[in-house]
Amino acid sequence: MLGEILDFSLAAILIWIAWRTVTTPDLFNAVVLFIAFGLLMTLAWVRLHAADIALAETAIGTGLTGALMLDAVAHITGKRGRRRAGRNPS
Amino acid sequence: MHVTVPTGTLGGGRKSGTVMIGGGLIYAMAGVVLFALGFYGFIVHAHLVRRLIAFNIMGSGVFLVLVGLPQRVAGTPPDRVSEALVLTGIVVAVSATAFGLALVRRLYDLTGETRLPNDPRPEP
Amino acid sequence: MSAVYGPIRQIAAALAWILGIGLSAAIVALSRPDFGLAELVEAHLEESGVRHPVTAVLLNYRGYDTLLEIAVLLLAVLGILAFRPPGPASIPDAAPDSSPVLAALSRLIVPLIVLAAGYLLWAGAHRPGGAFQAGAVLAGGGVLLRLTGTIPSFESPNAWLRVSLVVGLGVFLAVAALPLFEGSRLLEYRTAEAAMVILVVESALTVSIAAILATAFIGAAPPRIRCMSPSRPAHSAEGERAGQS
Amino acid sequence: MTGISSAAPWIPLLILLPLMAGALSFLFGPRGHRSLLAATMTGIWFSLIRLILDFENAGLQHYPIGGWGAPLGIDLRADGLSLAMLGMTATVGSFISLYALGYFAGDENRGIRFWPLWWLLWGALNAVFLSADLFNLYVTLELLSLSAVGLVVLAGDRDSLAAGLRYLLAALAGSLAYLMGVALLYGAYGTLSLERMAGLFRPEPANTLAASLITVGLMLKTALFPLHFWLPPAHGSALAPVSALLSGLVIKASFYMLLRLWFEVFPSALTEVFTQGIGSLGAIAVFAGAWLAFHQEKLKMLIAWSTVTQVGYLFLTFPLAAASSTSAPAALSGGVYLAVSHAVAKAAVFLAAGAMLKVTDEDRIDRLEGVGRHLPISLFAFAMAGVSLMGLPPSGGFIAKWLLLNAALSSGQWWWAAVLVLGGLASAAYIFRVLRRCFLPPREYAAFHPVPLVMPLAALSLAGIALALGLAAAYPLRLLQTGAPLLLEASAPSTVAP
Repeated sequence: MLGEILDFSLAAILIWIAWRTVTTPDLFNAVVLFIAFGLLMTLAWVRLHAADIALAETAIGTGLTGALMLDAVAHITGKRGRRRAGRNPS
Repeated sequence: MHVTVPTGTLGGGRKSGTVMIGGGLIYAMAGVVLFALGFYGFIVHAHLVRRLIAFNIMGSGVFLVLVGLPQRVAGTPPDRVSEALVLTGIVVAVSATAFGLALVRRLYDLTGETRLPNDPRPEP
Repeated sequence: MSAVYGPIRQIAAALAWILGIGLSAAIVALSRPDFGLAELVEAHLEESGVRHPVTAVLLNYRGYDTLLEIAVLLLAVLGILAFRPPGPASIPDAAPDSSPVLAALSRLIVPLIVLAAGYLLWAGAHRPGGAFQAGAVLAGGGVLLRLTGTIPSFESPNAWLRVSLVVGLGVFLAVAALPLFEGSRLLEYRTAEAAMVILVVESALTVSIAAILATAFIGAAPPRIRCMSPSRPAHSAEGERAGQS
Repeated sequence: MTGISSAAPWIPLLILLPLMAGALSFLFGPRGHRSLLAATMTGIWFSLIRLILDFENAGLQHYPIGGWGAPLGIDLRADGLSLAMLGMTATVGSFISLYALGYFAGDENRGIRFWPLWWLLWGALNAVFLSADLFNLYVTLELLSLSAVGLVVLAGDRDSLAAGLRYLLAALAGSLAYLMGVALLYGAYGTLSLERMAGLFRPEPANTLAASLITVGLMLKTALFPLHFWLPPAHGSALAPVSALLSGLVIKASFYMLLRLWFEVFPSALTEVFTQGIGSLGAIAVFAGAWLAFHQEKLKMLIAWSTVTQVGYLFLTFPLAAASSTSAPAALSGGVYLAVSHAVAKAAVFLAAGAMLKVTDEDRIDRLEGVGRHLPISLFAFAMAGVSLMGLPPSGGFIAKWLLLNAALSSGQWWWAAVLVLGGLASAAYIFRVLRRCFLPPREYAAFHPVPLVMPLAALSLAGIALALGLAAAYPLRLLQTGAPLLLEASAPSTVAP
């Protein structure tokens, strides 16, 4: 029973974070939320008895993809992007 | 361990008492919702990084369905094949994401744009 | 979400709702298989050469998928290299980050990372772990070393890097093809040798995966570590970049 | 399950050789890439011919990788359809490789990046055509898409980067739709093997939804209207040999999968609404594509839009093959034959255009004057391949359309016959628009650069093959029909369709 409650709340939080990730107007926020989403996915994999995927998700899915995205965002919001950032809230 | 139920019955728990909705079904459902959400983000966003994020959310949704569905009956042993498939899928997704992000950076260096040319969607 | 163009947003939302509801209904209504692969996976575990079923699927039963998958990973790097501007041979190498904290940290952490990767690789034979996780962890170490300037940036991959990028695909292809010369089938390992073969393949894969993931990170562009080390003047790297493009 | 379980190495070699060549060409760069090309091409052709000979003796070939066999392992399989597609890939691929030797002769920087991508692409194509596993097909499709995108961005300018990104996003979305369908089917039947799935599949609503997702994903990758938006920029802005590969071969892989899946695994779910609907999309693509092709200013964009048109024809196979058991064999042979002859003809056209553009340095159609005088071989190749694209005799395109026309008339669907005939006229319009320009005398100030002779010759050879496919159609068509379960089971949908 406890397990099911955990599963339901985890699923709900995953969906909520994904929704925030998709709809937030701010690019940087979206990346951070996406990384949080990946960490929660790790929990979901553990609940699904898939320890291998949990490991891979942490290392590759969240760690590397997140790092790549942060790096890309840092790149494209620098330089000319900085002016743009000043012009509107993103 | 393995229980067969007539096709098309939902959960079936009330019927025979031997089959329960497993945690797998919850996650498969969540996977479907994530897929739809990611799809929405993929369409509405013009910013290429946002679209790649949406693609990754869609992908996570598919992976949850892939692993969740075979475990939807409680007590089914985890399906190692689907687990291996998802591992393959994660690696494919990260390859595509890395390639896509590198392309976005280069496009930005050349044009100063982070969206595709002739995109009808205004910049958010 | 007010920023998003109205009609597109509404159409997308409608499609997403249809997709979500349709798929949810499908998941509930889907028939259940009277047959699962789980029993088969267990039944042949003895012959597979490893005790961990996921590794058995990845490197033996469905090893062919993994063979193609490492080619997909390599493609990410080939694709990134494909559009790199030819440019002069010497991109001014972004100065190594002099942050002493980061340097000390990396001296401490990198050996641990290598150790962790080695453990994950070895563990893959009988419990969760394996080449992909190990490679990813190792790549994380590579990225860290790049950030501290220990690994130089590159214009085009030198021979060593090229070898480590393709060694995974190359070794896997060779191992896959070897049985063909003996009249056996592609990827058909003899049971006695399977454990050894899988370990060799996994080690080569780990090296390549680490190299590929780190190259994808480093090779995408000259590194920008500005956001992580605010002490460094932010504009020098920008200037190089702008001058280049 | 019919056919034999083969232990001969020809099937795996067709996949291993190009992958190995890809790894080696990346490792060694420009050194020895000619000998690598010669060795790999010889190996591929040798394996393919041996495989065809085996097939003629023994019929359908199964190859259980690792000796496990489906459903635990992955099976490869070669039937008439696979062999036709493999032959198409080898033929077009060989001539494009020779052409690329000339094309990249003065541009080593791009050349050393081209070869590994192209070898992996070739390996991916062969892997698609030989795979008999739903998830393995996903991996091969990703291999194909990523190498194709890598080749598009090889040009390196902003147009090709944007086109490559657009292509990448479309391809990724298509792959995920496909994978979601596969995930549902795996959840329902617990197997990934095409043949086991074929025996188990029932057209229940949930399964039909899975099949639809797979179909939409593959339609996106094949660029069927209205999911064609990514194709013209990608094919139009890539380098000439790359455009030829993309238009000729890459989109055929997902079309092949659609044929394979619908007529072998999901035939019970074929409904008249679906087949007529997908045929209508094809018809729209035929006319809208031709209209847009006619109004392009750039030569390569014109050819790229012509590909949208030709993809439209391919999808007429569905309503024609599903209508009745008598029309099915002709329709399927016609559809596959059209895919093959379009691959050859379109590659020839792109290669010829590439030579013309290299000679004139101009991508605009109204600057092509004088090409007839300075580049007669390329222009001749362009015209010959154009005959096949228009579907005039004697050409592979004519035979294919003739078969489709027969299927349309024998199943009483005159409207598809009308699309076939009128579409041919529309194609003629844009092809003649280019030819007319080329025959005009050159402008005085126009400069013409020489190109390596291998380039026009490769284009001419492919154009010759496009015509030869019309003169010697008997053998490939027989190959297509021997031992092909695809065609034998094609009569099934007619009993199910309302």
